[in-house]
Amino acid sequence: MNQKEPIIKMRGVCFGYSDTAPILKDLDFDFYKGDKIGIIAPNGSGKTTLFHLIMGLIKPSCGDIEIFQAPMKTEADFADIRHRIGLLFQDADDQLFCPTVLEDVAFGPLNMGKSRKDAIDISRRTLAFLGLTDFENRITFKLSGGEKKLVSLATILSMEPEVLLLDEPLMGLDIKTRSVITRALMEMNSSYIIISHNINFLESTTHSTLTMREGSLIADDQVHVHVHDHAHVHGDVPHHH
Amino acid sequence: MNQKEPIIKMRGVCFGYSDTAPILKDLDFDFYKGDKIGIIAPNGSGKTTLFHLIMGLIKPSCGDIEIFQAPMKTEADFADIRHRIGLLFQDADDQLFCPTVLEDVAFGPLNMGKSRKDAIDISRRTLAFLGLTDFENRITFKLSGGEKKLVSLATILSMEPEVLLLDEPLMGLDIKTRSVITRALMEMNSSYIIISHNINFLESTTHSTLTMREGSLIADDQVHVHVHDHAHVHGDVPHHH
Amino acid sequence: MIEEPFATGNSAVHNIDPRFRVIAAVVYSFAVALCYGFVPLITAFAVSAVSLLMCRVSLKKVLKQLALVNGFILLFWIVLPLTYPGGATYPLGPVTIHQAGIAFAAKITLKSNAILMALIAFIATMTLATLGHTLGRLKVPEKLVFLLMITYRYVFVIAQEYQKIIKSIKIRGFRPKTTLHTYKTFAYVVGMLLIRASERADRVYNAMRCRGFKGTYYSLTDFQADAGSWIFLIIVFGATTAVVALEIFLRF
Amino acid sequence: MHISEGILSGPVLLSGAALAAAGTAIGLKKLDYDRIARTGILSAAFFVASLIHVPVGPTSVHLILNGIVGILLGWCAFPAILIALLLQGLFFQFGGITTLGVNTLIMALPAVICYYLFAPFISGKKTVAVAAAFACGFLCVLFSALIMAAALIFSEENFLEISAIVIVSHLPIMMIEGVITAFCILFLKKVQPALLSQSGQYKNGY
Repeated sequence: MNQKEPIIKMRGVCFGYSDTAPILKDLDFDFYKGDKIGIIAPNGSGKTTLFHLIMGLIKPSCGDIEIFQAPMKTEADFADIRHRIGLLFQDADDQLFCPTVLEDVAFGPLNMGKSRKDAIDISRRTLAFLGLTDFENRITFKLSGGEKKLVSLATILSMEPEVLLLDEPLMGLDIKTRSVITRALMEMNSSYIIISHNINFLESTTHSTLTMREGSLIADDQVHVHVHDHAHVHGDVPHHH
Repeated sequence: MNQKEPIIKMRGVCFGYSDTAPILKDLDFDFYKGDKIGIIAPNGSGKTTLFHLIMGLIKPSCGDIEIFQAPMKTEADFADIRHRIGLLFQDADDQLFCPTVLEDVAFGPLNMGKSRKDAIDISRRTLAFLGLTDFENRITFKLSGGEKKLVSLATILSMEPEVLLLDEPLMGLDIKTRSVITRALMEMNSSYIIISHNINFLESTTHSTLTMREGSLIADDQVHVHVHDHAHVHGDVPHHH
Repeated sequence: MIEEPFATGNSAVHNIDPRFRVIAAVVYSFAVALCYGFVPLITAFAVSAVSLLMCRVSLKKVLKQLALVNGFILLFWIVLPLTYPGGATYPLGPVTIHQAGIAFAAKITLKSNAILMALIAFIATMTLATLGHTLGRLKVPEKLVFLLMITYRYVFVIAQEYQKIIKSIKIRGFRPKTTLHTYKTFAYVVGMLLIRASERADRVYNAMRCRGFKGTYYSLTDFQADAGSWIFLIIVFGATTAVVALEIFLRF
Repeated sequence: MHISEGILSGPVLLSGAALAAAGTAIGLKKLDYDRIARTGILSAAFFVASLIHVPVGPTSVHLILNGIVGILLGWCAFPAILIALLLQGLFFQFGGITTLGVNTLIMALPAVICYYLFAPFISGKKTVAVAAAFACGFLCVLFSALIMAAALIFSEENFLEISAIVIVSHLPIMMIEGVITAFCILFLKKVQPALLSQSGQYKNGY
């Protein structure tokens, strides 16, 4: 594969439920192998929509999407590439639909045609990588919020995707789970796009940050030169300014 | 009523789902009429739990709660005072359940025994106060995030509560909605407690700030001398550090 | 609000192969359901009670559940003695009590509780996830098993959403009464739950598609029957045969 | 609403099981794989909603909602209700091994009948839809009570009085179910009409 060709290429992509207020408008985007990109933008600006377009869960009202150098037009086009891109949903309860953890993590590999044994092996390895050894027989709904998030991530990683799309991966999590996710991302050396409001997290995991304005992605190099200088008693408390 | 008596008084209150890791422990708290208090503390430290205890949505495992000078023991005790305290949930989706905005806003007044006409009148006034004139026949479920938040606030304000409990009222909102909420709080001159991570917001709306440590509320005067000095392009984007 | 109070435990019964437990429960329950004699029903009641004791579950919870379930049976105790003719009669004020009616109500009570205790002992001692896997292994249609698994998985998520809506109507001063306003409010709560469920269904379906769902649901759980499981099955079948024999030869 | 274990006769239990199996088979046939998640999650919502207790004078009753189940799921009401009863049996030990078939029939057959009778009117004008929804909720419970009564009488002729009590005691429930179904359908029509239009015969896609 030509390393210089983007693996995700979007040209003039629009999306909206009504013509008067499109969510995405004339969006261009190139994503190359090895890229680690953060997106920081207000709620409702179309970040999640962007991920769903890449996965083919919704179809653009105009524009072209090319993924792994193949034009994506039909459901069948997307079905062919979906297992190569891992989307982590905002709500882990949407992602974990099996009653037990092992079945959930093995679901992707089994759908990809792996044998039962291989699927179970890779699932166990993935769970171990995320510090979830012994979780395989746990009942999904009884997990804590943080555990659910990690298992969701395991269901994606077990498919060994080439690109990860992470939608607010740290939201609502405790510090321990946050650090497991951050560490996992740093160790894997994968290509990914992360939607987050957490600047520190994006700084430590991504190379560049984009923002969204008027339905388009715009580069935002300034975010990393961000002067950060304030002192107060809440060093350990996340806060906005 | 004696102005010197607290309207919310908590003594030695504990709460937890398990004995080993209590969420609140031996918490004392006095809230007087006219107080405007901010609470800033990490996720999972028990702020929302505190609000739910005051509303009687959960019951303390030990300690005493007195509200409006009456001891709160049973569900019936709390049911009697609930309409005098307005709790704004973190997630507006949890607060709204009627098909149209007007029905949702009028629900509280109707439960308080107001006539249909009076309930509708007060609901319209409340909507107008929040800049939501013309919203009354909108389908609640289809509103944007910011609009839902404002309507949630309207469903509380229409009951004309004596105290407001606001749980992360600005989280995830766009600038316009933020400023409507900030303005409303400043104009109303009500008593309230606000949970927020947003220091600027607490500075402009509250008189004092508390934090939570080891399951207890502690005063925190230093937070307002907080040095705040950073510049970047994301002035309009909510973010954590 | 929803829990499986007896599902976890470490008794001899909990460790028996779930397939054997399901088969035993079905065969035994139907056999008891077809009995009408006092002797077989008392025997069955005893067998079920002993099985239940062997599960070492909280007897307080069991009795509470049985008390709730026997509510419908109470109706038979009130009506049958007055309307079921036969045997001796005892005048009671303006009405007559029939002995046969009392006997019949007693038999229904024995039978009902025997079957319920067997259900608790053999099936309520596994989670619904295990039951789903078991039914899959027992050749229940795959679609039905998949449906059971999804329903079970999301009952808890939706129950949480329900609790949140209930909190919201509580804090706005709602108190249920026999009024149209109350019924309308509950109808809206139901409507909201359905809409949220529908939205969630869309998201879950998307998540399934993202993981390459092609219409197959895989179950990875294997069961192994050890000697204990076989002994259990033999004992239950033996007890069933005994109950049926008593019904045939000793019915009165 | 369901009949406890230990009351019905063998022939009634077996016929109930056979009819419920047939209904479930039809329902499963109409349920394609893409729709299982949706049907399961809606069943879960119905299950939770049926735990709601509404006051009736000094006492309270829990909701049944098989009218709305019918409108939303059509024939899939059979597998959905079968599973709901299994869940009930395990969560609350209401029983349901030998009576599972009969109880599924009691709840699901009226749901399917009401689907055919009323679903066409639900998508119509508001007044028509409200009237149809009320009738749907009301009649669905009436039909259920009638099947329940029939199951009792076929088991033992001396259950006549009890059957009469069963039907009469469900009269207030019929009213409540009618009212709640009407308001609920009105709610769905306003907020998410798509949920009602895709009922019964499942189409592909969402």
